Amino acid sequence: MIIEGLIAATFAASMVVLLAPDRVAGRLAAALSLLPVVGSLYMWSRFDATGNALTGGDPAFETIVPWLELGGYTLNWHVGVDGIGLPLVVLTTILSTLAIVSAWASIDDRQSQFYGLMLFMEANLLGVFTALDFFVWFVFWEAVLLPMYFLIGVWGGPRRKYAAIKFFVYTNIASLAMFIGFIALLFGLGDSVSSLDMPAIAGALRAGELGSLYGISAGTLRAVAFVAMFLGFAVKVPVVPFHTWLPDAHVEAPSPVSVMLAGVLLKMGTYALLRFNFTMLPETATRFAVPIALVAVVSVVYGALLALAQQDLKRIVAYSSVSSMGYVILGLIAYTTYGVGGATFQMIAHGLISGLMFMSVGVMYNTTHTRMVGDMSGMADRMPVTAGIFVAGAFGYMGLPLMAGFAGEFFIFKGAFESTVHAAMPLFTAAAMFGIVIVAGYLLLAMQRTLFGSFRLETDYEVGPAPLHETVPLAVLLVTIIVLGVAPDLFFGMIQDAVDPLLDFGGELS
Amino acid sequence: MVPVEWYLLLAAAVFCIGLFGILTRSNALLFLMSVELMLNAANINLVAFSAYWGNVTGQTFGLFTMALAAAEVAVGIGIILVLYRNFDDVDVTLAKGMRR
Amino acid sequence: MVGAFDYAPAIVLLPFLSFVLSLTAGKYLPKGGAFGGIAATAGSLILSAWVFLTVSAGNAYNETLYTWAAGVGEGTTTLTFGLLLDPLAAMMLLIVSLVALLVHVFSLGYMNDEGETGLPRYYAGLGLFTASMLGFVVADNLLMAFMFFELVGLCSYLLIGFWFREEGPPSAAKKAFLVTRFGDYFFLVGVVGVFATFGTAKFAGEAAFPVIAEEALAGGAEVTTFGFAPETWFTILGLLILGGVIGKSAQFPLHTWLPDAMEGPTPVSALIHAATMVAAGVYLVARMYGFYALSPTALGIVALVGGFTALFAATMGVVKRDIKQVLAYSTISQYGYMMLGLGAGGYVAATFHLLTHAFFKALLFLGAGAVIIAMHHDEDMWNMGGLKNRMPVTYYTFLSGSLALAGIVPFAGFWSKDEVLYEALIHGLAGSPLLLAGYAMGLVAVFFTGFYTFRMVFLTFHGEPRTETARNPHGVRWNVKGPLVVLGVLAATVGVVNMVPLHDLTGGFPPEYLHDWLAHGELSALTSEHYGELLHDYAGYTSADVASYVAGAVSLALALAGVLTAHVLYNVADPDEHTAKLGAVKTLWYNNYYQDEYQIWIAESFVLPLARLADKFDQGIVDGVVNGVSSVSLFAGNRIRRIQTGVVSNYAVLLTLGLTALLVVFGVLGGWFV
Amino acid sequence: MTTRPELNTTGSLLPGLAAVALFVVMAVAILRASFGDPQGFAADAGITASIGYAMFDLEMGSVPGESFLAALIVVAVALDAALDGSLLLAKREEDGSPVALLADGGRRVRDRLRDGEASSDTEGGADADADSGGDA
Repeated sequence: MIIEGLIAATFAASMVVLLAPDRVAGRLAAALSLLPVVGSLYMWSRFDATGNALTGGDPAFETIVPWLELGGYTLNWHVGVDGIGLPLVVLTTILSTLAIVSAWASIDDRQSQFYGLMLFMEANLLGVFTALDFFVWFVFWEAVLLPMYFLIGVWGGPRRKYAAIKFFVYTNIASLAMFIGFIALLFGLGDSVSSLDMPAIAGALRAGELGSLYGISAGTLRAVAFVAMFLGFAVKVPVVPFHTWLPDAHVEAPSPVSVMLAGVLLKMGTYALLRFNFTMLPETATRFAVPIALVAVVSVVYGALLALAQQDLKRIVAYSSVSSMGYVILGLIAYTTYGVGGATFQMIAHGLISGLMFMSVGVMYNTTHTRMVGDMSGMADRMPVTAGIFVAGAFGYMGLPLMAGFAGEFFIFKGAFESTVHAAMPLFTAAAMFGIVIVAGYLLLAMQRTLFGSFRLETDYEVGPAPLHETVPLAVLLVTIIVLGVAPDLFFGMIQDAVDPLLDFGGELS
Repeated sequence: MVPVEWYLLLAAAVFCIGLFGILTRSNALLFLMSVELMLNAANINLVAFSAYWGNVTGQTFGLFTMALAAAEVAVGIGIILVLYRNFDDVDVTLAKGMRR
Repeated sequence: MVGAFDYAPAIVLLPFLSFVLSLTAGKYLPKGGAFGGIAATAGSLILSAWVFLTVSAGNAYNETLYTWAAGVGEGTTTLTFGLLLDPLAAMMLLIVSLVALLVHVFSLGYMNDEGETGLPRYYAGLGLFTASMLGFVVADNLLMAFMFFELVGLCSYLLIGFWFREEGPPSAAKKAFLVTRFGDYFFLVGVVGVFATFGTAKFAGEAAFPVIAEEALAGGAEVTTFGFAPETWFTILGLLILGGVIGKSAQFPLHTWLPDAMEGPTPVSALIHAATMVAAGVYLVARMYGFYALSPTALGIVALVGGFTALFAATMGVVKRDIKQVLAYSTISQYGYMMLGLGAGGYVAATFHLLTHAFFKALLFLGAGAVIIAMHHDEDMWNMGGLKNRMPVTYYTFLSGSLALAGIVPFAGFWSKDEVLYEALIHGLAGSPLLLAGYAMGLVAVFFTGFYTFRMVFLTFHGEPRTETARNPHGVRWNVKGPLVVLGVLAATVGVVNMVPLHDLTGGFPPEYLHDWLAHGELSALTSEHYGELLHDYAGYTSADVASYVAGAVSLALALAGVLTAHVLYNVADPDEHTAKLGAVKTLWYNNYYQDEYQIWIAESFVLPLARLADKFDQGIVDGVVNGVSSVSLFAGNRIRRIQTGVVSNYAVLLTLGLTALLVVFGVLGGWFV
Repeated sequence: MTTRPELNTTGSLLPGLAAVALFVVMAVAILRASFGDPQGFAADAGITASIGYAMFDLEMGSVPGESFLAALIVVAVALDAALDGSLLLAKREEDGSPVALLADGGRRVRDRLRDGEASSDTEGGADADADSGGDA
């Protein structure tokens, strides 16, 4: 029941905050958002799941309640977390609270609506990462888009409408492609499933019970559905060439929203890829190993190159997110414990690190009112703590050992290099690894230009250290990143436990 | 007895004449008349099949249709009046927008 | 029994604590946290000495202490941290902690007394730097080594860029990190490859990867070689890891970061060059020498890169005006010798040179630091001169270091450099032209080394003062002189541990302590004896019979020639810049063979435009397609909207046509018209 | 402009082709279909009476048929509604109170429209708002 409680409490909190006066909304939202944090940490402490929730494992805090009957299918309220879901739940709750706190300084109109939407989004995100029934999952999945649309479209920058509409339409079309793919699979399964329960569907698919549909053979159906779902999720991840909504959305979104967008929303895409494509159709995935690995490599290198060309700090971090998510795709297609587990770990690590980066860019923006690399110089002189944390975060992004990013990336590299899905995987891995050089290039360049050198910024106001409530979220994130980097086993053990069953493909193609 | 095909052909002809009127004229009153023709084409069918099946349902229905046609004319005339008031004409092609 | 090995983790943790302390509470500590750093490094030194003594007694330690990531399920690897304490590590621990301690003490004079700001940050950086390097030294597997290797890179970034308010240091720091990162990329691929091949990355023990590799070559073990022959694959792995070594140890072509790194504070340069960052690369090759010894190709490349770098860097050192620049190029050159030694099968020789170089290079940098303090932070040698009489302690210790660097008997550098060259010669003569080429280049470099070293000494200390500052130098205190004296004595005497030519000449006296020290040990797979066998069995190295003192005499003669030339040209009251006589060569050397230029060209004229092109492509084509799709639908919507004229008649026509069409379709399908 | 209905023959006859085409299609379809012989009514059947009974749901007719009582009432109500509706549409309200049906042949409206065209730029917004409110 704790998951329902968590989601319901977050929804309730969002309603309370929506109705609260603007003056107290920020504080109230932060205080209320501690509830899911405590809840998720409690879940972590009492976590006892085994195996993967979709492949016959035993998820923790599971509830199944029949809900509706629809066209011969039973819809259940089915939630639960396994080793893949829990880290993402913890990430979501922690990052939401920190994002809310970091918004205190920058959001100064319609606060209650802003914080209400943030909490509303958090509730839906929790739903996405815990739902084990397709219908429940899909409702949450789509519902996440709405608050995000308004958060960008109302509180965003000058081109917010363009960015918000682009984000919404792009991801919604993608959802459609995914939905069609999934429904085709569902119909192809025919009578072998009688509910939209994801474990049941995954089990049936992995057992090779997919039949033909409207004269389309099972093999073709599998391939088409895989591609449709992959495209659908690839937009969300985002993967080159479906990434162009991301920089626009990031640049226009206020920093706390960017934190949530990069930190958690992108993970929805990879999470769904893992849960649907790579869990339900493993053998089809391995047949597409080369194109997928190629897409991953291109995302890494191309995303990094694009980041190198940017002048806006937020654009830099946005494109480097594209690059980092490429690693995740590479890890997923590797089909080794370290590859898939590393990809999951990298989701957490990247969530924290990109959150930290966007947040510190936001802190500097609040003080300087610019994000352009060329406008700033010598910020470390005036904002030493923020600059220090920015440097630390940037090194985390570059994959500095003993920070979470390195752990994720190394696991992925190791897993992908050892992968047996295709003979060329070591080459793909080596190519993708070159991303670590380019990422160092653009982050170092950006740091040199903005943080170092003599202080120079034409302003008619004082530029000084950021207030405590802006630096505390940064410090909390940094400490979390380092703790996870020193002791990745905090999550990596349970992740591996959940990932391992996926590597035995069953008989999908039989 | 006259085979039902001929009734149908007649009804189709009447219907198409009404339709022709609607398609080629823009006067609202002519519209209304043409619509009446089309409605009566349907009535012919109803009555024809009533005879065909030996059942009065069709004819009863025809009566109702006539009554409704009266109602339709009432409303139609009202609409034409409004049209005339707003556009100073009963030309239906003038009313193009939702607002005017 | 609780022994030195139980306290060994503290060697790494003590400087780390100093880092944490300086970072968090440095503002409130006296001297910006310097005393914490000194205490920590002194503690590390004492513990290192204890470990050294314990290892001397024939013990070794190879334990896993911390599981970083436990593998779950079948056939997965568990990634761990552990300590590996063998003679090599014990020696390196001693070097690193000693140099770190002296650098900390020296910093009191160089930084505190000069009234620098940001001292907590400085001492935090030094503490982390020391901790990372010590962690790297004691690493028991390649992954842990890589991780600390990277942390060393981070610390170099932080310390080189210490004076971040100026333009130069941040740029130099960026370059240092980026260039070494480029090397580390290959290293990381190598690490991942080693894991994929052997399933482990441990340096020592039963299941160590060099051991498995040896067994695989002997046909006794199965490893994944990705379709290559094991020999080829091991060579590839070795060369990949060598990428990291070349980056960190500033070997050609990734040496360009090191001269720029002189932008950092001088004590940091001393630390980087003598004991930490640059030494890390060479130490890594020595650490996994059992793996390199299996591949003659990899060894040949190591030797060639080393020999070439030795000569290449030495020539550039000849024309520099800045005292720290000269030292920077000498560092590159000297690490070239070490690589040559390793590549030539002279494991002991290279280790020996690592040891002696650590002391004399730390000495030279600290001495240069003392001179820079005295000169009020003017580093141009042409503004100096005649400092001999005004700062005698600095002069004599600096001289000791210079003699060692130039390789003059009996100073430390002579013995070690000579042995490196000797190893290259004997293995080269036995049928390896690659090694002979390395030897030849190394030999020529000896002359240049002697020349530029003494050019520096004469310009700085001899002759008449050329500026007002040089006439009235700033005094230095005990905290500068103390470390200089300690290192000066060591630079003069540390060669005693391994005087091979003398040993050969006298027929066994004095003993070759270092050879004996490295030849045996509890971990037999990590001894020079074992490496010798590997070199012989797998790399096919044999030795020609050349007397070591003959080779030594040749190199000594060349070094003396260099010194003499410098003496003639520069040891006069008012020396001239003879560089003009070099003509075009001078320009070439002065511009460092245009190495920077082409790398900057790659970065600025190739990668950046490529990135901009990618950006244009992205904005124009990829995003253009996205926006195009939306425009198409908007346009189409706009066009289709025109059907909705609002005219009733038009709707009626459309309705009629639609109905007709539908009827026709149904009629045709339903057979009404048949 | 006309003040009373005239036959407007200016419209194009071209769209009428659609109607002709529909007729052709329907005619072909009808003629191709076979309906069989009609049943017809018995010669002595009281058709009109039967219709009357059917409307009031009285099972007294001699010709079979369904009952239409509900339909009759609905149509009655609909007719009434249509009558009221047409009156409502024909009236126009101004400021909430019904105004008598126009008897000026639309002259007033025409004048206003002309004025609106001529002076909509200069006239204040309040007037225009009131007008549009009246139109709706």
